[in-house]
Amino acid sequence: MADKQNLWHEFKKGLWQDIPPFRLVLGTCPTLAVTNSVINGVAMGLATLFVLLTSNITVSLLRKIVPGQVRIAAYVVIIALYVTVADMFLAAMFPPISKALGPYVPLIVVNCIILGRAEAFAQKNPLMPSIMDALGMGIGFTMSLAVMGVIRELFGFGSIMDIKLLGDWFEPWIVMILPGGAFIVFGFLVALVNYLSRKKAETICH
Amino acid sequence: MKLILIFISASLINNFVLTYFLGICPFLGVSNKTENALNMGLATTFVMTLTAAVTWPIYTYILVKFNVPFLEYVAFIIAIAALVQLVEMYIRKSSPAIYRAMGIYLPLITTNCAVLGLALFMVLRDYNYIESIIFGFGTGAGFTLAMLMMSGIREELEFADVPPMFQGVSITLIIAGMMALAFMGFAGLIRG
Amino acid sequence: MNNVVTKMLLVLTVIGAVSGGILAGVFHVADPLIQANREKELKEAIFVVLPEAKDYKVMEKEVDKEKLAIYKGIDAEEKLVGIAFIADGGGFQGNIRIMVGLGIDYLKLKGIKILEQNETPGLGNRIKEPAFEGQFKGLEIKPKVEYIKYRKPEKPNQIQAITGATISSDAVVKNVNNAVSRVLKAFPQEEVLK
Amino acid sequence: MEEKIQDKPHEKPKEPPIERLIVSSSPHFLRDENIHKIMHTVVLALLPAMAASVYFFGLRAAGLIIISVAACMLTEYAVQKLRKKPITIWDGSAIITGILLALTLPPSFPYYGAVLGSAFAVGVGKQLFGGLGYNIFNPALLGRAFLQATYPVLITTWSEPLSKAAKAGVDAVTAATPLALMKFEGKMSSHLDLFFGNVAGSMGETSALALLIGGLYLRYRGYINWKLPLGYLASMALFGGIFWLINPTKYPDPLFHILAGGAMLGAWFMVTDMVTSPVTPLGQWIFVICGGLLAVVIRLFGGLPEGVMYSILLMNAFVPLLNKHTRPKFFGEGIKVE
Repeated sequence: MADKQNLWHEFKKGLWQDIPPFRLVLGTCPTLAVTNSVINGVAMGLATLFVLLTSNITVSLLRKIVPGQVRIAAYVVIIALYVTVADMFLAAMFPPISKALGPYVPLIVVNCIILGRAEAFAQKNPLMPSIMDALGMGIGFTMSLAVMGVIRELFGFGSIMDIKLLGDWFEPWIVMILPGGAFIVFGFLVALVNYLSRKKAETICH
Repeated sequence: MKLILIFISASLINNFVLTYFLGICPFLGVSNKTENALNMGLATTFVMTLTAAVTWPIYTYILVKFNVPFLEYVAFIIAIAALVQLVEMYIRKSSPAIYRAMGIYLPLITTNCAVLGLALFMVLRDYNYIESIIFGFGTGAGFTLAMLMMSGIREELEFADVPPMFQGVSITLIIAGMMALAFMGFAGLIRG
Repeated sequence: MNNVVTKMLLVLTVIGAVSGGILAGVFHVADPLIQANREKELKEAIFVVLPEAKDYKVMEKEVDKEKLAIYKGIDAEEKLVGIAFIADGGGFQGNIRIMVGLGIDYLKLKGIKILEQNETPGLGNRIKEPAFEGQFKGLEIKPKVEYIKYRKPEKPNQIQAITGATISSDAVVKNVNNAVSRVLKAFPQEEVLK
Repeated sequence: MEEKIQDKPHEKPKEPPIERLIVSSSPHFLRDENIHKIMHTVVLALLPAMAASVYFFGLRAAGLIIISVAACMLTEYAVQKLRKKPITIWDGSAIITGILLALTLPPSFPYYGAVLGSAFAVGVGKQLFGGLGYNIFNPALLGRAFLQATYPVLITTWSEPLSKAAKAGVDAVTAATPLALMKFEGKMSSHLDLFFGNVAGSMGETSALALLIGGLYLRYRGYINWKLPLGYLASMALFGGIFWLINPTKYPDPLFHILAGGAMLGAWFMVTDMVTSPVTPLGQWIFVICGGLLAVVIRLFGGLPEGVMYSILLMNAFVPLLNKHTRPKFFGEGIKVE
């Protein structure tokens, strides 16, 4: 029974307590770059979830085989492998999304979340907890990108998922789609999460 | 002339941190002191210039020639990691003073997405060898500039009465947003 | 000691080899699809700027060490209906890539389509709206394409710039002019019509 | 004590920001000056420019000024209430931000846009840093930059001054500013029109004369350091002049540079902002010279016709560094050998 609870805990922590961009301040680059629309944000989140899950599984399975000295190099190769797969998959099946995300898909390779989870969790834990950890973190990350996307798309275009919600009376705030707006929205969301959890987010980029 | 344009574009108009959001991690993490920010910026600039110099031939003479484009990301990240390792070893031996200043930042640079981003953009934009190196250098200069500005502001902020919930990462991001608004003034500075 | 190093190298090599193998496999499946997507995109863009075309042929040349390509659009009866080519150049924020269609008279544009742009949303990026792109249909290229502001165009080689986005409009016009003059020089009419 | 401050804003307030402000300003102050007095003198100095904007663009200009001021004060009040801090809306700083922001807007700018810009200027640009004295960027300019990014079309839709519009026989004619005319159509406007302000442009920036009167008044009262406004204008003239000498037909003359656009408004009322400009002489020189250069470069080669706002904002971001590294006495004190 305790096992199940543990698994649930590993899953749950990524959703709020350690939600990657807002609490751990990890994966900031895609959080800012591809959230000018909800679709892009979610697509990016799912691509990251895929890489996170597959790399966590692989790292967890190989954890007893890979010698400590070369583990980072090995993980980086594994991550780059799955990122390339994800990138080719998107380019082959969803060309418009692949185009919109551009170089930010390959940049998942250096997304701190992935290497961070491999290093901090998967290499020390068996398969099941590692899967739950990846799912929780990945879903938490996807949710965060979706929230950013909703705010920026709503104010920037007056729509959500390309469905116009705000009428003609609303003059879109172009700034929301621009870099400046991305930083400011992110900053305010971090403040909001700080306020709600009464704790301060800290950069733990290694 | 084109080289100057590439430099200005990479450092000011399309500043990696403020328009492409690359290198945000060190931008948030190491910008609390001017001295640290400067050292981090210089180390990154150095690695970026080298990265451009190394990944360009790898891409052109290995990946393209042998028709294995799918190895691009793997090859780039390994090249960057190896490069950083070599630079670290070299500096440790040749100049302990520089090593003390930059050493702790070097390992961080491997996972700085700006460095991999640089290699990817370089390929996307079809730069030739010299252009790539200038692009790498300009990107590093722009990164250093943004780091310096931010570190100065953050040192000043130590005395400011920022609301508790906004302290730390939050206010830093919002200041970055303001800097991005100011950098919009450079837009359009270069046209074909 | 030696044993550890051997193990390290072995593990890394195996991981590298397996990764390479997997990637090669995935690439083998995905690449044709990716190429097909690209091909389709190119084809669609050509057919937009050369509406009568049903197919196209590529014609390539090397000028000043740079590869230039034009796409000859042909209709169902294999007759040449015009040529298309890509204009690439700097805009307000980044590069603007445009597919340009030119009539066989080498005098009037058949249309343009913005392929890639990075202009300000809601402002400069209105260059990809039909209202702006449409202005290039039937536009004369001699002496060169021009834009004017605030007023309706008066001459057959003029378009109206987007209000508030002069730089982006200017960039499109400049790119088109540059590409047209380059193509006119590299691919003389007689040669193409042949 | 705190309640008293709220009731009687005229009393000398005691919060740290004010202390700091006095410390960081130029040494011309008399002992009994306080923030309240300074700010109200600045408002007085802005009166000619406000009057000119109403004269040239009609009552709507007055409406925009009032709305911006009200929105700025309301934002300040709301934030301070939320944070349970002393209310300082009558110290004049919010009023000045409101006026300056309004003066940088085109006369036809919608009221809701002015409210949004004011809320951002004061709420994010000033209060988020803890209020007056701590802000990094000039709040009014930050609000303007935010609006430029938010409503890029509305904020570049200008109208002719009333006198010219009447001549044309239309109510409101959209027109290009002298800078835009210069940049996109190669047309110059007459220096006389620029001097008096009879041209299209942002409400308060068209009349160089009115701004000059206000600026000289501030200087006369000893509130601003002559180095800042004159240095900035001289730098613009110098760098503008260099390009003019290179190609007089393509680039405007130096006088045009300092009379057109926001040069006068920026030089007298924004470059001189005590909080966001350097305190050391060397820092001030670097600030104005680089600022003028940036303004000219953006004007002549950038995508936007006007560069004054961006030049000042960009230099604002450097002020902490300039302050730190241009203090001769302390130079090198921060270097530690580990």
